[in-house]
Amino acid sequence: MAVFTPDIRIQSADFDLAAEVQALTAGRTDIGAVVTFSGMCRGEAGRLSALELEHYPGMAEAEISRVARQAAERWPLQGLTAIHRYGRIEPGENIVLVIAASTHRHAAFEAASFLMDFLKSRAPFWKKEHQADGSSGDWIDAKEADEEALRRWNLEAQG
Amino acid sequence: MAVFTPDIRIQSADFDLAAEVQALTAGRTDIGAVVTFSGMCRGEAGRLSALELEHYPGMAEAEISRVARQAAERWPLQGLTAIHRYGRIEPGENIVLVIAASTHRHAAFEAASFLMDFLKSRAPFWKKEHQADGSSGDWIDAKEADEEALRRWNLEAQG
Amino acid sequence: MKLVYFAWVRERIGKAEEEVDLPIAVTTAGELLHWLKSRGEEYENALQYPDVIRVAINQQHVDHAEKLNGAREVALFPPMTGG
Amino acid sequence: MKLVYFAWVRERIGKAEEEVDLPIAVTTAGELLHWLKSRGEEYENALQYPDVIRVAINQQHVDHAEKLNGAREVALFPPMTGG
Repeated sequence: MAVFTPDIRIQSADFDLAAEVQALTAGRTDIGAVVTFSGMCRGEAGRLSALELEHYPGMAEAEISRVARQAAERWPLQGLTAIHRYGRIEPGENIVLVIAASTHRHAAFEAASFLMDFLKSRAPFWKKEHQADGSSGDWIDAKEADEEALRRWNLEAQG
Repeated sequence: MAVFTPDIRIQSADFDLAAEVQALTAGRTDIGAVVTFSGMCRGEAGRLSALELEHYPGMAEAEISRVARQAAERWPLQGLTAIHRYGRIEPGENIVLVIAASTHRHAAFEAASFLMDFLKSRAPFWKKEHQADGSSGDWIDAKEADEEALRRWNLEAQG
Repeated sequence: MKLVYFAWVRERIGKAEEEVDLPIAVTTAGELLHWLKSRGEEYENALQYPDVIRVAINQQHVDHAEKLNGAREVALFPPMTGG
Repeated sequence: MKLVYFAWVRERIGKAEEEVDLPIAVTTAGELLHWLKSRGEEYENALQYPDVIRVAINQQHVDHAEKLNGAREVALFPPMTGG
């Protein structure tokens, strides 16, 4: 069904929301709806100085690409981009970007929401907190709510 | 619940997605999720030369503001922007922008999706087609699917 | 009372707005539609299927059963197609 | 076989990767976790609750029941917290 290859990038550098939307839509007159999701590092009211994002190189790209292709088969999409950063990220900075383009708004909303739910609890990334007071921070625990969010999509079995 | 006023604009000029996201998020470290929806004019495979968007001045701003305030009470949002254009809009050009910012991704997704469903069938705008072959185009019919999409939110009674 | 029309309602009636003096018997939005239909071919043409016509009183969307109550501005238009 | 560790599994074991020779009796991901736990205090500490540990074989996420089948690379890590 999909006539495009999802654009998946794992990088330490920041991304440019407008440039990424442009890359998907420029010169096209067949796209009716573009949904973007930007995830940012929160400062937790001054408690955090940064997040450290660790990832599994190779597997991260492969897993996100696999699930992005599932999304492109499940919804009538015309473009799908996912960029996930790693390394040290400070409050207010971008962590993740997902863009879904479609003829139809609900397809774009659902595909972007689905891919974010996947990234939260299945993409091999781990977040560690750096405390503003210099004390050693903890690894962030996975949330049961994120598992539940993923279940509502009836994701195909892994592997 | 909402500690901000939704930013609602009705204008003939285009908008700048990146600048609008910046306006909501710049200098803030408490926003974790920003969802944007951009709606564009489709060319319908060359059949259309443009859409003409008519609106009801005054009522358009008032209605969108009213429903945006409902969204800000229903979801834990930190910012909400809606910009709807009117006048002649050509294929590939922007028609509408909605941005929802929140601590939580599902709140941002749902608020943006809700506001778009409202705009589709309750905001006082009407679209007329201009045919590429110069023949007189028709007014676009409202879709039952859009009515259904709106019903799923159990919108409060009008007025 | 000021009446304003949009989209194909405006095109079929042939004007964007007008001032009218309502008969005393016309008290609801639905009765207004019924009365307007009798005012000539262009109104008959625009309001042929009153059920699909949406009404706003003083820029608030209302049911056809809503009382006009000396409204300042009443708008008639087709179902909206924004977004 | 190459083992790779991430996040607090890596920190507690004290290394990011290592080569190991598996006993013949260790054939599944779950058995690998059980065997590793016996290799010393740092492993015991990292793998105390094996149920929460996620396993990837050749960069594919698998159940603990999955056969290792002479895998090139096996990764152990906590539940993911991306996005």
